[in-house]
Amino acid sequence: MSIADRSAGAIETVGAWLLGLLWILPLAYAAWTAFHPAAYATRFDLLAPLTLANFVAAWEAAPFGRYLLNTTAIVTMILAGQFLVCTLAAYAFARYTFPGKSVLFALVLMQLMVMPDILIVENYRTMFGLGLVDTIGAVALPYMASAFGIFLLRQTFMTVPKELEEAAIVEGCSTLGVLWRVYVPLARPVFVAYGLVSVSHHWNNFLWPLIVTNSVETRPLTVGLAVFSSTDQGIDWSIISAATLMTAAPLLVAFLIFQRAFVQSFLRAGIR
Amino acid sequence: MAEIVVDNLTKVWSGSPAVDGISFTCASGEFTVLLGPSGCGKSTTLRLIAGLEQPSAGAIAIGGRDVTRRSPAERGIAMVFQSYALFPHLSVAENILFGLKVRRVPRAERDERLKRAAQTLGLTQLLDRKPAALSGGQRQRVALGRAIVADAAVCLMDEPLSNLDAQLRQEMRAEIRSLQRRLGMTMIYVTHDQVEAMTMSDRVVLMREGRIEQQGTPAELYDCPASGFAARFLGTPPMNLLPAAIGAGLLPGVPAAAGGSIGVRPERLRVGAPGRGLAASIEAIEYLGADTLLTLDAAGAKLIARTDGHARHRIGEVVGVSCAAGDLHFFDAGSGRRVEANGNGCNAPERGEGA
Amino acid sequence: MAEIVVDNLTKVWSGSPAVDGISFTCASGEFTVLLGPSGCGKSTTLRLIAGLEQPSAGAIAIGGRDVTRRSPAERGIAMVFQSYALFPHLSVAENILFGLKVRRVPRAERDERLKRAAQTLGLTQLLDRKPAALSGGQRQRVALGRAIVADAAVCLMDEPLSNLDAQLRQEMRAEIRSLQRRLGMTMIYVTHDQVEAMTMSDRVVLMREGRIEQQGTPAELYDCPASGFAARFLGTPPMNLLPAAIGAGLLPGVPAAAGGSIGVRPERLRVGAPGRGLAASIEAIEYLGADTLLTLDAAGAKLIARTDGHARHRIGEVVGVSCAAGDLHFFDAGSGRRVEANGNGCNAPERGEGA
Amino acid sequence: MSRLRASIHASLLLLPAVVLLAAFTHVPAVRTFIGALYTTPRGNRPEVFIGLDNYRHLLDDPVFWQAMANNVWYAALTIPLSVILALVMALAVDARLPGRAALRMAYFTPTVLPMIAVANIWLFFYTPGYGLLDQVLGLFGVAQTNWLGSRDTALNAVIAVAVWKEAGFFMIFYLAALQTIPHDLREAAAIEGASRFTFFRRVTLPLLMPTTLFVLVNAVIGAFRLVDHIVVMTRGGPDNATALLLYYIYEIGFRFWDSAYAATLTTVLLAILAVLAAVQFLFLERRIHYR
Amino acid sequence: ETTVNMYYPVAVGGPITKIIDKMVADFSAANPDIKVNPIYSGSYQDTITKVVTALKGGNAPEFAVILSTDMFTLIDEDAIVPFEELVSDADKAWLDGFYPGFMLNSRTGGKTWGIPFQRSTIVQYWNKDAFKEAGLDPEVAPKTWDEMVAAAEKLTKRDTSGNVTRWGVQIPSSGFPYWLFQALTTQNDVILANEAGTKVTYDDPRVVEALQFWVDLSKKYKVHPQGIVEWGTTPKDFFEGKVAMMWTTTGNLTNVRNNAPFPFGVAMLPAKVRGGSPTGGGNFYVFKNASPEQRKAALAFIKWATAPEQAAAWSIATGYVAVTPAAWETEAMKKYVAEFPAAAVARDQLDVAVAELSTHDNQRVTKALNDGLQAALTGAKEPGQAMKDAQAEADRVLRPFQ
Ligand SMILES: Nc1ncnc2c1ncn2[C@@H]1O[C@H](COP(=O)(O)OP(=O)(O)OP(=O)(O)O)[C@@H](O)[C@H]1O
Ligand SMILES: Nc1ncnc2c1ncn2[C@@H]1O[C@H](COP(=O)(O)OP(=O)(O)OP(=O)(O)O)[C@@H](O)[C@H]1O
Ligand SMILES: [Mg+2]
Ligand SMILES: [Mg+2]
Repeated sequence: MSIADRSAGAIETVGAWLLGLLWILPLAYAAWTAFHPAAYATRFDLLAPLTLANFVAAWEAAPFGRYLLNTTAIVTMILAGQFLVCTLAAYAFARYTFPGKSVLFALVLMQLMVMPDILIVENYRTMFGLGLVDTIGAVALPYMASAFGIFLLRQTFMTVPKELEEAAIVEGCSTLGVLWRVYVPLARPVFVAYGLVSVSHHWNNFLWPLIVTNSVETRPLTVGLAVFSSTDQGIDWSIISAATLMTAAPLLVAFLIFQRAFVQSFLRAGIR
Repeated sequence: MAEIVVDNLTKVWSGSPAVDGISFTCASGEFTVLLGPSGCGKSTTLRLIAGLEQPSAGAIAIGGRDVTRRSPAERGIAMVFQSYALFPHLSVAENILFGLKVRRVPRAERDERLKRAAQTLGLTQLLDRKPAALSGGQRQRVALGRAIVADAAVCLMDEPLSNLDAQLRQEMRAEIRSLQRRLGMTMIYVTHDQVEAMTMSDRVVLMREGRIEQQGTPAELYDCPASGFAARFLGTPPMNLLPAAIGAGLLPGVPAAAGGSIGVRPERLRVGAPGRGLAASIEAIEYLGADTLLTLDAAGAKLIARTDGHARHRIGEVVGVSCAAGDLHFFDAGSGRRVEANGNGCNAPERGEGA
Repeated sequence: MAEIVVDNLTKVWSGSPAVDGISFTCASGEFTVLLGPSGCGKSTTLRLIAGLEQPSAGAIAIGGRDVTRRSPAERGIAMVFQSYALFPHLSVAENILFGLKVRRVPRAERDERLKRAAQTLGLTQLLDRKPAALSGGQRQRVALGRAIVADAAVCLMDEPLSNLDAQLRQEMRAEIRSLQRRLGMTMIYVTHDQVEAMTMSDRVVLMREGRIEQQGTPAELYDCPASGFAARFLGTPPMNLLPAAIGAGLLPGVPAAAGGSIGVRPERLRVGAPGRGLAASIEAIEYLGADTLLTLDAAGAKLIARTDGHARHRIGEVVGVSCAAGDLHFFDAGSGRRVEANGNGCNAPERGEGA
Repeated sequence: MSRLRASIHASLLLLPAVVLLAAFTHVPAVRTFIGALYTTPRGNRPEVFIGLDNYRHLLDDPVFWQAMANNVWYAALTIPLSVILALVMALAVDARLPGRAALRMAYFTPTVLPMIAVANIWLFFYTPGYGLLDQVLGLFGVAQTNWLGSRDTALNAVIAVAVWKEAGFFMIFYLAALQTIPHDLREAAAIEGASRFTFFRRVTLPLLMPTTLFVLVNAVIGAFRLVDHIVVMTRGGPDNATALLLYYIYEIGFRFWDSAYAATLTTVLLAILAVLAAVQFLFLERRIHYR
Repeated sequence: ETTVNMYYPVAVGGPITKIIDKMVADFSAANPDIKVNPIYSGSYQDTITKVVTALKGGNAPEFAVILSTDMFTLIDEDAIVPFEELVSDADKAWLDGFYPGFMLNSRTGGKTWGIPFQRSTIVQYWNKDAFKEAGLDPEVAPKTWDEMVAAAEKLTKRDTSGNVTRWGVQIPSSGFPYWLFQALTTQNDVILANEAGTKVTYDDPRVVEALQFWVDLSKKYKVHPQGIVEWGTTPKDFFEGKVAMMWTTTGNLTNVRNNAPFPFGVAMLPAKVRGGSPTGGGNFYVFKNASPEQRKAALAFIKWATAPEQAAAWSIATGYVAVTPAAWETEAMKKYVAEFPAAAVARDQLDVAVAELSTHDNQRVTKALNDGLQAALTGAKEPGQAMKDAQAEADRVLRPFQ
């Protein structure tokens, strides 16, 4: 590497890290306030005493253990549903031609635009009709077919080299076989990306779960978290931060584990 | 068992035909080579037979069944792709076993076949690698392995040996040929290597710009090229094509009047003392180890003659070039098609059957 | 101008060396061929020289400058990749012109060079196509075109002609060679085709399992193979290697005692009436058009002899096989290295300079 | 494969998605939009058909126009900023930077953190006087600013939060897509002497286009859909300075319980989004090389 | 056994859900034939959303705690039943046992629709250290607007470069500025809405005058921060010493008590023409879809929860104002007030308290006011103009109800 390259590299590294610091600032702040008494929430003093009291207070304000379990069940269910439903649909959109394809695709994209909140009243009525109110299934069901996922996977599938599909077909793969053995493994980084995003999103989803569930046995973490936000008394940053860290920690850990999956070496050397 | 009949097959890519109404038959258990210059439609033909492209016109039958509208999986074929088409996420072993797993071949048999194929192909050490960590030739061998283990009734191979060295290629040639015989596979094999075409095939289909220029046994093609194109395409160095006026000088008694061109293969030319045959001067000498190629100039026409490895000639030397009567080929001036002049009929010699 | 010095270069992939301490020099303006069996490290060597891989040890100098730690762009090279590495979203013309645009070559010159290259490569009709709509050989030609237009001082080519038919390949060979001469490029060229190696190169570097087996002019390698491996690697069909005890029968006066093996090239064998030389029976006859290959059995050892195209032999016939004194090569039993027995020194014949 | 069979396969693959989408999106949406032609039904007053009256009202609604203007500004800033930042981030963490695992994490955190909590933290950053922003700016002698409490700065302050939230989200998709670019193209370009920027512009960017289309469509839609932080931070205030269309819809629908008018607004918003998405799609899809 | 579902919001800090659960458990112990099922439903806003959604889905709860100002909304949705239909004659007295200030928001058209439960009002808090520092009597809060301005001018502190390091007074104006503004209008002796909830008086000169005063606090006297002041951060500003006096809910009592690092005082709001403050907070509502037994069961719980002992316990645990005078007479409450006299300030202010602004289509009508207030406070409009615009919008919205 030349000197010019190296210094360019150094500038980029510094720039990337500055941006990173900026981006992590809220989390850093949350960590700061969560581990310090409320008095230090807005003052940064290296000698400030550490405490776990905020976590204790937050933990006790709601049955977080149970909520954690519920949330895990909900996001797992949604993710499994989305992977299945979206993969199938995206495959059809990416590799088949059939009459009405573009109209159907436009209809799918519509869902990206229709905000689910607007449909809450209607969807509640549907769930009530199905007798699903206050079940985990009711929380998950409306999100299983995700236009976001279909669109994303379609875009990805369309970049998979066609010859690989052809090779698989010649080897005797059925339609689903090709999907499962070629497209899905080749799109792995995108599946990981989608999985992380979907889990994060539903981990933090609040309004619909609040509306459609009534009992501790079905409610997700965010409902517990909401106890601390928007109170009449103003904001207690210490407790909110502690609760936030508590609820987000599993996600952060999951991200650290899965981020490696973005780096897949196998497509790196040219396969012609 | 699995005869392939291609009938009037046509494939048009945005206006220009890549394959233009070709018909040929590959009998069951026969080894057919598709030969032709780059871009003439060999791969396209193969892909049409495999069902990977929809023909614009024409039909394909395999084993007596019209499969024109059938999916590739239903055609019972194995295929080596020119671009290898290895699955980058699978190891060598998984790549080779892909089809067997899909078809639920029992594990023990799978392992057995893998072991054999890996041995044949010299891949035993590499079974756990991903394709990205292989050399070009190794990738090609993996692609070959995938077709070999399939034991399909029909096998299509698209330049499967192009990235292998001479020695390995020779071994593979023998291996593929014997495998094909042993299993009675019907093979369609694309190659640009005429030695492969000559040594392996039962039948050669020579293509040119989407059409069939000539088809027949290798000897037929070599000894009786149907056109100037066919004559020059087979053989290295290619056949010399001379204007009839000049070429007539090679052999007494050849009429120069007819026009058109006269062809003679480099290895058939005898280079001797000046005075006998056509007078020519040596322009270049190329030493190939086993042979030496002489580039000759005869009245402005260029000829190449192949002589012994250590033939002692010098550049600039004037020599006489001649040949035997049966060695001359006559081609029409306009169409380039063969003319059977002077009762110079074509009789391909018997072909010695290889080991 | 641009001499390439490779010094003790090593590249280790997860434990096993792909290139294992090789050193060679390619003088400025010289044409060097890297030859060797599949997986021996040719591409890796080329990629190391290009700067696409970091060597595990050793150094590379280009034009007297140590470039071991330099980026590929700083090395002033052009390269043809074995995998082509075409940009899938760019047309043929854009692919070929990519480097020139990057280097801000003026438009007029760019167009000029593109036109010339496209003509040479027969791509003129295809300039607007995307790589996906090209045949294998056409893709390879585009990759070649990219290197040709670059006019770089150093040019690296990795099996650039492997997917072309014989005729086109021959044209390309001549074209590349003349281009290289005209521009005084320093060329390192990987091929598995020994004809290419023999006809194009000034120097051949023969590799085996990451090491250099032998290097020298093509004639040196062909006539004085340094080992049994080298002897068999060059030449098709390869040199016959016989146990000394049997091989001694070819020529009167050869001592059979020494052990080891005796090599003789197929084209050097004379097949005549029984009684003269080694007695052998004909096992197979392979007709190649220009020649016929005879597979012979002499006391259990197999030999191949190359004879004239239409030599009339029959399978099972018993013949006598002999050769001239200078045609025998002796190799050590253990190491396989050449033994200069009986003052049988090696003198490569002068190599006629091609046109 | 025959066309008929292809169609059958495709419809089977699409069936689950279509059923779920229809049940939970299209049917309710259509029912909602029909509602836009009626007055809002209340417990003690049944709905009355009024045709396009709701749309007429919308044209005279100053808050709607204000929200529209806000949203246009909001979109004009958040879309390019977040998409470009996302790409920059993805390129940064795809390269061999020291500590890129940590960096990936940093960029991705906004996606992981729940918005209700995070918006509160941002509230602190923006607090006049002792908020982090003022504390830092104070070091440079900048006077206190009531970032969220003043009409001039509130919208931009909210935009910063949106960019922060979206960029890391999109980065993930760019990062995944970068992995599918064959390495030998980079090598070929390096040999041709292409600078990293040239390679990026001429090769990476075109090959990322499928992802860019995806990200752009989502960014546009996101610019009209992401309002959680508004709910917590400004509630559309001060004086509607940060009211975005969806927030306004939310207010009409869930505070005013005027479902008919909310449906009217939603129809309009949906029409805007559909047009924007379709334009992008039709414009870009044909230029994308999918391989 | 009768099962009834109760939705309830959490609007103050502390383990409210646990307190409710305990309350329900105690109730069940006393009434084994009734099963109350408490369902935490987020904030007030979330709760009304959940309730109306469930209502429209045909699945409303039997009773709920919802903002007192949502009374008209619920009536318009035909969702709730008036308590007169539920109670026996003997219980009529029970209805009259609450502070009238709270009942103002619970009755309309001669019917009682809600029962006060978690109620609050606005009071002023002051920093005694700051008062001392500014040379003011730390034990006496300003009693009138003029006194407040005078004190605030002394309390406002600037550093050498002119930046304010402490404001004199702070009245939050984010989110629901109408509520705090209502304190100012009440003190200027004007009521913003009629009892039927069909008319508002936003453009009354006295209203404009009150708004002018609020604007002047920062514009003219420069003792109040510029622009919109965030409700959520106001207590923190107070703790940080960034303001010396703040107006906020009595619900903050416990919070301030725990977190203020200095001695502080709590007082009734200052007067202009009169003293006064609006009330706030949530009432119990009983829903129509409840069966007669369920209604009875709900009523039983409501009566139990608002009985003196429970009301006192609830008040002490949460900081809400106990809703009946009787509750203040309990031993527990007396002891609490003795310990913490500030707790009684809210009670004393109830005498002059008025109903929180509440009309038909309540949120829209208050939004009109909120927008006007924020426009004036940010300087986008003159107070007079702002209130005229707000009045016009409110009139438009209310026309169908008149
Ligand atoms: N990325 C890699 N990781 C691990 N091993 C590799 C990698 N690339 C190549 N190799 C191994 O290194 C050895 C040399 O490979 P190289 O590509 O140089 O061979 P080659 O001489 O070019 O062969 P071919 O003629 O088949 O192209 C091979 O055994 C190959 O499997
Ligand atoms: N997808 C396509 N779209 C348009 N034209 C194509 C496409 N694929 C191939 N062609 C063209 O069709 C012709 C035949 O291609 P084909 O691949 O069959 O050639 P080939 O005989 O296999 O050549 P090679 O020996 O170079 O591989 C070529 O001119 C090629 O450019
Ligand atoms: Mg081809
Ligand atoms: Mg190689």
